[in-house]
Amino acid sequence: MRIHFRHECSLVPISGYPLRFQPPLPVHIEIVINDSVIAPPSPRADSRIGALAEFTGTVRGEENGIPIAALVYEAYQPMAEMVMRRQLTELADAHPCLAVRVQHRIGVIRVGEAAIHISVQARHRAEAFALLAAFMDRLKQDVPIWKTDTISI
Amino acid sequence: MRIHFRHECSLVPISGYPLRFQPPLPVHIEIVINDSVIAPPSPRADSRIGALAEFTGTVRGEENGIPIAALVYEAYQPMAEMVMRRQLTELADAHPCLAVRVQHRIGVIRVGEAAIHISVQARHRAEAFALLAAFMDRLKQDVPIWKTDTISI
Amino acid sequence: MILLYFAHARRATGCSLEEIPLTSPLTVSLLWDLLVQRHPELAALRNVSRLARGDDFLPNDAVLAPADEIAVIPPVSGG
Amino acid sequence: MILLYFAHARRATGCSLEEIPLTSPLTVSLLWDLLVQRHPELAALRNVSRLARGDDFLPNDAVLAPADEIAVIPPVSGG
Repeated sequence: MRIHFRHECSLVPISGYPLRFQPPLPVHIEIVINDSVIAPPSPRADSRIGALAEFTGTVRGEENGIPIAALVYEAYQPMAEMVMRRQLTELADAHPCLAVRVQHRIGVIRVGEAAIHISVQARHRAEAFALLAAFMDRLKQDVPIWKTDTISI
Repeated sequence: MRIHFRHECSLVPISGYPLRFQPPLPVHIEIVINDSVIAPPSPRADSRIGALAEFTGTVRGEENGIPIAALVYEAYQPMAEMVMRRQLTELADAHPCLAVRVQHRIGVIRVGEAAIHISVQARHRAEAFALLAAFMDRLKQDVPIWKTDTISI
Repeated sequence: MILLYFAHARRATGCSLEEIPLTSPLTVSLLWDLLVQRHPELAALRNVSRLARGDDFLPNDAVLAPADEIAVIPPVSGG
Repeated sequence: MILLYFAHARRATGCSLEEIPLTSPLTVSLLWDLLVQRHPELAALRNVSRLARGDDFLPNDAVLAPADEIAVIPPVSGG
């Protein structure tokens, strides 16, 4: 994180924090798991934000080399939401971002349609990219969501 | 890149390429530099695509700690386009992606508005993230675009 | 104890929820033994799956109470 | 030779394009000497800026032809 000091800042900041220690930023987390078609959300307006990193995962036209028409996703919904929230909170300690929104679709998702959309807003791109990539890795390890079925053409 | 072999694939592929050598994928590159408000483009439909990674860079409310109303961007447009195209072509060798679109706005850009939008489509997220992050680094080194002025509040 | 089965575990057991009457606490390992006894098709999933209570994955020596709600979590594949 | 000045270089020279009559080829280093002589305000930019022909940044020993169009590229800050 680059820290820009305002020109008028004094050596004893008003907030009471030592000059070089900044309290962790509260990250705004929003998680949606449902069977709706994913539409990218409007990003939050916040003049501190300089970077928006997004990932959309779409269903590919083949699974293990076999052409498919759709995949079926299933979630253990309350646990999936709680695990994602915990992962994001932990990751935001290392990569201080301002807002994260995750939408994961479940049910039948056809080829070309989005199964997941993640948006990360931060002051600078480095922390947005880092959190986004790390979250996708953790999601694929520990979030109870499954591709349960393949619907063939 | 994970390679899924079709079940019926033989040891001598029809294309004539040795089994483990794949020709580089042609990456579709689109670059726009103008003074229009940036609207995220509709992604290309292609059933090979499983990942869309996007970055939007917005103007922050302060520059070097001073509150601002807007920034002014300038480009050496033909060179900027050619350099970006070369960078993307080179990066796509290392990170085989299917399509990249870059829109960089110039002129007066107000706080909260986007100065740049990049979208990268690929089979899998790893190469999309890698190309996107590496391209942003190279853009900030070698693409002739400048923040020339700050417009104060 | 309430057992929740998801994805491949639901297929293996043929149900998404079952109640198993228990009178005393038991470890995760012992619960797996019991589950595989009831549903032999779970045997193949045991080594790759995890049990969870709330939003926590449980280590093999965790102790479960008879009133717990436990989820059987096969390898995940979201995203 | 056509010189194109961008951003801080345009501010330093007060113009975005100028034509400098040349009769023989010269290196990037010599062109910089000549430019700083014409526009002393460019001196501060010389060490941080690059010259480009087409879409190529030029090394100091590159040789430029009198008919070239050369851009003066101060440190970039796009994105």
